[in-house]
Amino acid sequence: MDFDWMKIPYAFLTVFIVVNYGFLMGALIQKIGARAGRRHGIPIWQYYLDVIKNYGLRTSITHGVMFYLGPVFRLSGGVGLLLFMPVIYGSYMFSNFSFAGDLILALYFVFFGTLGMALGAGESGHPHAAIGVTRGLQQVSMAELPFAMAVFSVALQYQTLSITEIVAAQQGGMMNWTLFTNPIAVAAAMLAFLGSMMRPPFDVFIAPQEIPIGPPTEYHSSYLALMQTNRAIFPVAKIVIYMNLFFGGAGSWPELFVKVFFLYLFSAFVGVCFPRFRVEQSIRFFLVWAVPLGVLSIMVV
Amino acid sequence: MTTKPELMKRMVKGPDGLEFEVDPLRDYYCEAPPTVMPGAYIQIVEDFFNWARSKSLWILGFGTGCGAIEMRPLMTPRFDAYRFGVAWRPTPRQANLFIISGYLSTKTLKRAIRAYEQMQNPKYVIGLGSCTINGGMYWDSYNTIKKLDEYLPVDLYIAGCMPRPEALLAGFEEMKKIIRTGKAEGANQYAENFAWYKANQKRVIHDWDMPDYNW
Amino acid sequence: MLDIFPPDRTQYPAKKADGTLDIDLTSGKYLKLWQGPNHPGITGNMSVELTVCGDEVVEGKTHVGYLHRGFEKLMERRTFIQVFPIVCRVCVPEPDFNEYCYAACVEELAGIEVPEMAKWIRAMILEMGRINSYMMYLGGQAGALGQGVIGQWTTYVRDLMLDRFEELTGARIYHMFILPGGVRDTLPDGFAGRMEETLCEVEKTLKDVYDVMFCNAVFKKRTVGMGVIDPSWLEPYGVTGPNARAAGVAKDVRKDSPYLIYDQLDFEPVTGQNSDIYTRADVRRRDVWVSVDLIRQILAKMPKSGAVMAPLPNVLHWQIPRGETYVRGECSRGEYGYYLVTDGSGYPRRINVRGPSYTHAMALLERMIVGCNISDVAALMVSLHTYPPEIER
Amino acid sequence: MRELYARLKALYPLGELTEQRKNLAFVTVPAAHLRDTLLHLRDKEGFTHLVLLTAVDWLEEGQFQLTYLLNNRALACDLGLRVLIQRDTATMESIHDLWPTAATYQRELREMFGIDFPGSPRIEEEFILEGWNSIPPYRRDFDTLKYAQEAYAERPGRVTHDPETHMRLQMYPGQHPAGK
Repeated sequence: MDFDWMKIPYAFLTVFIVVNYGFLMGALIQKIGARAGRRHGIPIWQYYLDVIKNYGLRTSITHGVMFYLGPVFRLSGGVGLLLFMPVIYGSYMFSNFSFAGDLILALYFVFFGTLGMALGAGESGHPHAAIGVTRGLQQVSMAELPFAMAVFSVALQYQTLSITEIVAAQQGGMMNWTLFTNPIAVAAAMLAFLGSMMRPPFDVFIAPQEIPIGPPTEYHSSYLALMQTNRAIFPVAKIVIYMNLFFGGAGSWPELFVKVFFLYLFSAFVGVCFPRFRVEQSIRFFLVWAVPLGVLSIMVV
Repeated sequence: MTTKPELMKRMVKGPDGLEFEVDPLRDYYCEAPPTVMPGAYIQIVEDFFNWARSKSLWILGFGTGCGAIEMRPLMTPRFDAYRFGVAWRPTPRQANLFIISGYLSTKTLKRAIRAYEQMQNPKYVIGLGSCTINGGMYWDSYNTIKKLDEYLPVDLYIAGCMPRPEALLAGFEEMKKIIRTGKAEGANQYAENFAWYKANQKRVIHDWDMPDYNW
Repeated sequence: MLDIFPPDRTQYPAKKADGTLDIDLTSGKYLKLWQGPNHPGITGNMSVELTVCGDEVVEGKTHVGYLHRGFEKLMERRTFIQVFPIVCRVCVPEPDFNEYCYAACVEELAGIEVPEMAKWIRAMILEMGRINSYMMYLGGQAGALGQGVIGQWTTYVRDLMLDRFEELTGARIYHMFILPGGVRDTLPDGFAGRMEETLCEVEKTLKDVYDVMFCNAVFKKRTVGMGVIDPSWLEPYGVTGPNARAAGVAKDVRKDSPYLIYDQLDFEPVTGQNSDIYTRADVRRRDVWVSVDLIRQILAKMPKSGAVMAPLPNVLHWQIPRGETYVRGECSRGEYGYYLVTDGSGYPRRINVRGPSYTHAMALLERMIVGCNISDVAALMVSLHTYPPEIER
Repeated sequence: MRELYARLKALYPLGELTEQRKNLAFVTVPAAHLRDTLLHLRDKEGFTHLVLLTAVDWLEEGQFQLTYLLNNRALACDLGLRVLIQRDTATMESIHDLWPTAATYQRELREMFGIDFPGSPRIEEEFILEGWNSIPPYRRDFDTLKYAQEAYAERPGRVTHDPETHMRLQMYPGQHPAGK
């Protein structure tokens, strides 16, 4: 086994870039959302300040071991997703620890954070957290189903489980993207994408008006800061998967930034102008619309 | 002091058939009193944290009185307090700034104290409106407190009935200055004078059925 | 739509002999959940104690009193003219009705005739307040379902309307403009023109709100058929205002027993049929159109000049002979009324405020909340349009 | 209104009718006949809407006056039923089975005036006040200022310029300022 030790600092560099990009992009999206409400919105560096403030709080209270581990799991879910994925196609520095079967691992990591969160939120003992996390798990499992189907479809289409090879197959012009070669799978996956981005209409598990604010109700100071850091990494990591699988990957950082930004903007656009579904309604939505699309995409391939 | 039935010690049979004793006042709450938390050892680090804290004020979204009506405009296009790093959090755990928006009836005072104690150090309190200062319009009411700083450590008062959103924005700016100079140590003040605050609170709240300190 | 998960209602709590629910919290089937007072989904500072089984509410109890200031006691300690500055504090989002009802009560018992001009100005202020209140409601209703952007737009328009209030009365929230005997002042110069601009802005926003909120598939899915008030509940539970109108009963004090100058205005009460959350929201949205139209009519028809204040007796010695009366008005939430008893002294004997939220948020909500999903509690409560300060005063 | 009163008078021993307005009148009803009168008004006369239920404390006469205000929407008129009960016993029959919403009013009256309505749901629970330890606050002999001064710490230095007192002193120097 020839492990290249030089990959470790490069992987950290990736994480560092992604964290900063995640903070800035999150604030930018927030600002764009605020424009819909005719506001200016938060300053673009606001998320840095929030995180520093939360790390700087003097007290923090624990509710048990899992309460500690919840944010840690969540963060490791985000970081792990990022680390085992080729972020920049064709780049030695930013291919990270991608290997032949990384697609399966990525699917696992997408879910990992939510599970960790469930354990942590359950330990916190707040009824809102428990309700929120059960809703979240139901909805995420439902949203993952079409995504998994779309992934299988793509894996079948390209006859590989390596993300790098999938990206390689999509090179050479926009018409080679999965978006155009397998549109049904992409449609199913994009619906799933909406379902897992914690924005309306699929954000019933953090709904501030019903169960403020769901799983993280009890989390504060450094736990919350950890989760905020993850909030910056995880969406970007997830979007990078989508980008790699369906939108031709990225050959350079600027290309990645632009693609991730537009994908994120897609979910934000939908989120701004929709109220949220109830959890059984969203499950029904996925069952009725997204899952058949996923099945269809597998059958077509 | 009478205890409510759900707070009494009792035997509970769990869904799995096991019987166990529950003493809600001991099991569900923490009785440890608050302690004075010093700032960072190095002054420059503390200054840095204070700067970040002043730039990121998270307000507990608890409208305790009529002042809550002017909170809505603050979040919306005309005033847009988000520009100044002010945000609203629905849970006390994540909030740093508690705005007592107007008069506090004794029933709300009890909830306000609990919400305040659940917030994390350092935490700040702004008293909004004349009624928090000296009773204001309700100076002779039998159900509202007249002087907020007897019960909670207040960093700043915004006078008026009701204060305009501009006054609130100015108040936030003042609050930021106080935090940046490191004078906003309300939580430590509360911990230092804990007995005094508790005695004041208990004099007003007649059915005190919770532990003295419940985080 | 496919009904994949039919709700299972067999495990509902059995009833005890005395009609109360047999809920054993230690059985692990039920969970007690407090919604409020520190909860963003609650309309103001009140709380609902929910007992839930799974996601369904099996029992809900409203708890109020967090905003109690003892107004009715404080008013007994103040002379008739001293009461007038504090009445508006009873209901925060729509204070003008308190001022009007109180003033009308006092005028009736003291036998004061209000000048014609003052009546028109009063009616205009009440309609402006109604628009404000509905704007708060529309934002809240959308916000309770997670559509925050509507709240941004409507609050923006409300701010514009508050500007008009400021111009007219000098205050944003508590205007203290309608006092016994008339109003404080006439309209400022050019007020009608600026009012027209504001009304145009209101209409524009209403159109946007209609497109984004009422035509939205998800909003319809969440609200149509939810939280139905049965028409047979209207009388026993004392339902008034838009809540009753959404059930098809054209209950509108402005039309039923016209006060001020409403008999000279041309309007029809807005009614709906289905009595669910969507209909109630829609009735209120159309009611804003009515209010906009009424303000235009008032500005067009009102006398151009005249006295706005009747001569009062020396207010320091103002004694009103023994008597009692009740004056009502149609506020944005329903019937708002003041019951005033005088005993011949310089102080009111008793003032009772009859707020519409009192019946809506207590008995009616407790009845309606049973069987609804936790996610819908906030939307249901907002849809009744209750303001806690007028429940407990 | 007069005809209605004549019809009612034939059935129940009523007091005098006080016509406040064309469409608002008050009439005194003995406590024992209240329920029948209410039922008659609700079912036969169309007074289906209970507008409010409240009490007035006539301390000097030792009586509570309960006011049941009913509204007939078709005729657009209101009828207030006054029931006088003794102040020291202060018990009244509950009408929560006629109008469920009356239970809320009765809870409030029980707490604020100390009038008992046996059988009304949740009547024993605290409604608005919490841990109240004095006489019911809406009674006339409860002095809210005195209570507030005793119970709550006041900020020193508050000066009350009561306009009434101030003006009295301005206008009639020498006369002792009256007021409560």
